Amino acid sequence: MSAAILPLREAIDRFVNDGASVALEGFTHLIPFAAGHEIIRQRKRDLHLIRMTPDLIYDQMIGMGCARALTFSWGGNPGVGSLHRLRDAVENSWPHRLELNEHSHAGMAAAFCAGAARLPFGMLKGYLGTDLPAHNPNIRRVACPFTGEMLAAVPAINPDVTILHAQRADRAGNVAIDGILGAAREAALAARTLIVTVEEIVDALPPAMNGIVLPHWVVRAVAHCPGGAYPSYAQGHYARDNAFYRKWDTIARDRAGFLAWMNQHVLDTPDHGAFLASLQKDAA
Amino acid sequence: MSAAILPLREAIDRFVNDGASVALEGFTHLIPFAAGHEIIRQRKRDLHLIRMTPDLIYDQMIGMGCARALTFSWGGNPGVGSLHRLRDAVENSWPHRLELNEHSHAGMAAAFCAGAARLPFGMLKGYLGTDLPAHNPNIRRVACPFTGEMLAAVPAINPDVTILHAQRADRAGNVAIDGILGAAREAALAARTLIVTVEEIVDALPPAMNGIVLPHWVVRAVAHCPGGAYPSYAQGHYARDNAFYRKWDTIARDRAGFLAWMNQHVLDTPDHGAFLASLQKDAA
Amino acid sequence: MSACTRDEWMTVAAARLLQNRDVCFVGIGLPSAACNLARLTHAPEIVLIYESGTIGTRPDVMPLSIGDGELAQTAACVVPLPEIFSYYLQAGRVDVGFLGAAQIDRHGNLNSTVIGPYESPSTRLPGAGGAPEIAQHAHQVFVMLRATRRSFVEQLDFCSSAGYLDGHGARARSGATGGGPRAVITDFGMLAPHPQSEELQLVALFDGVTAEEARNAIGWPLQVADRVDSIAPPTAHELDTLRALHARTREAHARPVHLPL
Amino acid sequence: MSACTRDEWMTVAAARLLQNRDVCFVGIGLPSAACNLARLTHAPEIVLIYESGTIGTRPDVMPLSIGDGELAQTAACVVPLPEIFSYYLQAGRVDVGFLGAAQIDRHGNLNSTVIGPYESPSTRLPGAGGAPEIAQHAHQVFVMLRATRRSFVEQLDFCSSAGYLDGHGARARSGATGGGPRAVITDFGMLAPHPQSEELQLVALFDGVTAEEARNAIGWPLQVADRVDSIAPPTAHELDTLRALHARTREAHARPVHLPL
Repeated sequence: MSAAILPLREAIDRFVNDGASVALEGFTHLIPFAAGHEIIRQRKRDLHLIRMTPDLIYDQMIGMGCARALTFSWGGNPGVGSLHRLRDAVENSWPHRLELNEHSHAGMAAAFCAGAARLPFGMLKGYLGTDLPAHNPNIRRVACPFTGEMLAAVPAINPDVTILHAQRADRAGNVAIDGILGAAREAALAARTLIVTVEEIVDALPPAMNGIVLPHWVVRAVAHCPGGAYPSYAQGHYARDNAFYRKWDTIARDRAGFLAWMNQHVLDTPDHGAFLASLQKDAA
Repeated sequence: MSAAILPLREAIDRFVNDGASVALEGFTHLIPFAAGHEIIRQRKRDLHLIRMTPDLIYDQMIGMGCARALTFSWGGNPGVGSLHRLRDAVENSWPHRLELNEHSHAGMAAAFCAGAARLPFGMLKGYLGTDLPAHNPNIRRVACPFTGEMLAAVPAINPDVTILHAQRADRAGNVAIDGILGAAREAALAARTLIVTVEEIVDALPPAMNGIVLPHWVVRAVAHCPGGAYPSYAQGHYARDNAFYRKWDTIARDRAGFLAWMNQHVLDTPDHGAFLASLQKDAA
Repeated sequence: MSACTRDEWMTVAAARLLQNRDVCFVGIGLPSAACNLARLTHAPEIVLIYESGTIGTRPDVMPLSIGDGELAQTAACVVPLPEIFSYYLQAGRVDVGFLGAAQIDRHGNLNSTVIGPYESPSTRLPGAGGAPEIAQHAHQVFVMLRATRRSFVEQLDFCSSAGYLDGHGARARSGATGGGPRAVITDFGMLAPHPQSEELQLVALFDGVTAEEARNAIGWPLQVADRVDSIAPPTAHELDTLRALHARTREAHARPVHLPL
Repeated sequence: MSACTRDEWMTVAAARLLQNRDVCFVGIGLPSAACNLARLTHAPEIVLIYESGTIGTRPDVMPLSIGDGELAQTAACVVPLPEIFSYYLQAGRVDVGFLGAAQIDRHGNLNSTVIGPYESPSTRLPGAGGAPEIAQHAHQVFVMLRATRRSFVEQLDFCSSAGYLDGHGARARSGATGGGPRAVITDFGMLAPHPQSEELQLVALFDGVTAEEARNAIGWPLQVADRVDSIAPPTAHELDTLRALHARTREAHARPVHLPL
């Protein structure tokens, strides 16, 4: 089964259903903002959002009411501070209650690896002495059948849908990724359905014998989406907009300002190109 | 701790002790023949040899009496047939008894991964319905603490010494590998001591953001050893000598012929350069 | 069609079982020839994975080993071996796994480990390699094995990889996720499991071969399916393609390697 | 030496603890500044690892996030995050881990999860991220945290990562492989665990700061070590290097990003 090359709108409409578990992965790098915004535009609801670092994109999706649950390991604005919409959901149930399934990075990485390998659980030496297991029934223990040593265990994560952003795909849907990966490959291979937005669709991928390639037959849909990671970044294409990450702290701090910004730039724009144009207009 | 750049003879002398567990890894590609021959020249004894595919190099080491035990998953001459020296050791205890610790590829890969991660065991969905667990007490079962599903478990492999061959290292001892890896990286990171022989020592490694690099501080010693994988191969440097692999079937078939060949080409040559020259002389 | 060898016929028969969209886990020898023949004839998009970590490889000549450089050079990507086994095979991403063996029993269980007792074998074979998990996880397994009464046996000396175990649903009850051996391609034709008993039965013969010849080559009383198909001989195109592949391969494997001195 | 801020002094004091051959697991903010200052002054060979998967990185400007492109571009290699945590951190290959937190207790246990009860927090903090396993596995942990009675507390609201647990060897008995928090660098000086009780005590003060100031900033009755060192002010070279790094960083982070349209 080869990947279909689809418009992003159609890919989100067809493959992201209300109530689904959805992982938009990419660790700081290659965060699929365009796909997240399209999910917001299509007013998807009751999603179980999964990401190691929710980042601005989940702050936006949570604030816009898309999420019923969040599986995560670090929920801040990197180098800046809080994610105010995530905080408001947890502290005040605004816009509604958010169920948390909280891990450490190492635990969540183990869970994604288990998911990619279709093992029922992942294990690690972790969580020792912390209060996390007391508040998350998904952190248990398993004994080594050889030494008796006790290890931490976490259930595999297998999202209904994983969405990545990547630098390029070829016309068959093979996807090549360059630079910081995080757990993106494991999240991709753990998914029931994998959607990838890309900066470029090319005739042939650059040679990369041991590079990161997701073969076309594990990808369900590819959407051409230049700038699809902005304000995150795509190594070799554009840098992270660190100034925007700082600015988000102000935008998201209160509900009204947040809603106004989301309406203007996301809900009132038809697609990611228009979103980027509206920001540029703002800046001018 | 940076890697030392040492002559191969000194690296083997210092770091490979009689009785040690030793993994010369590299899957078909980059098999460290030069290092194996140096171990034979130095008449190391009672080694616990570890390799997924023993290949010709372990056939030679076993036939020359270096090994007391073998951990492996496939012990043939690829595409040709038997490893006659391995067979003679198992079937007839020649030159002496060889203890076997036998896995499947998937089981051994899981054991190397666990070793690299310093977990006490690795797990997989594997060995189902086979007789291997009945003959290997190192294949057990573990229950998923969430679903109750039973999985196969294998103890981590942590060799005293892992030896790899690679295309290149820089002067600090960072090692770059290109092409088929097998479980070489995991075997390297699982080792207590890591030695790498390389085709070239260069001022700077080629850029490879997501390429396979072993950082200098995980490498104990690097030895410059051009042709060090022959008759296996080094992608980009020289091809696998498939004709030699076929020829080995004849050389190794009887004890006398084997010993004569090993004496002439390995024991009576001072180093790998002389070994290669002696083969070339033979061929001329 | 010019006369062909039984090995060629086996290879062609196996190749015909493969479809254009299959993801195949390929072994060395006859399976490698069958998979590449399919790719060079009716299944140009077939995805070939070798356990060395090469995905989507399109070799011009067949590898002697499972990890020749040709496989890496022509692959869509090369990944570490642990990923091949965990993220691809175990994850259920392989449609077809090819296996050979020294012995097979009536339920498609395979021995590639020892002849005689494990602790003191008369013949030590190479061992299981990737087979136990290919047999466990691939959606379907094709076995390629020349038939003799020493290879198609009543009782395996050792079970290296599971087929249908004792049959009658034993495999499914064991928790194996893959479908098991759907076809055994041998040098008289093809066996396949009976839908209920899961015992291998004769389902197809090479054109001109008799059921009698088949029965004589099998070490258990071979059952014959209600319908036995005839396998057409290789076409000229199939045979020409296969022979050209073999010729290129022989030439390449004999080419002297430049020793780096 | 020109007047320096307490943040600068903290950064310099932390940098001085690092050695040329250390492998450091770096966090964002003050730790990132300290590690890069060490690299740019007395420890040019120090190996910096960021949890994003960048190993041996030598950024010219500090990252705002843990995964800025600068880190990847200047790294010896970039590997998937699961490898960083399993093959490097868990494998015991990290000498020094840097951590911050919202709260620390007298045994160096840290809270970065919630203020108030977990189920209905008054303040939801970002969470643990990499900290639990850094705290568990790094050979030694350095904590950087400005001191107030709200941050240095009698009782954590939540334990996100373990220091010495209840002290008196509790950590070692728990099976943790790393050495725990060997130093807490704060804005009056430094605390370190008492060898037996493992309670954090005052071991060093910035030149000119009094023990009284330290005691006032700590939410438990602070013990003072038999010997309290004085931490020399930043040298001109340290301060110039740090300020230049900050200036480059500010400039880079303010640079407009070209939107790809």
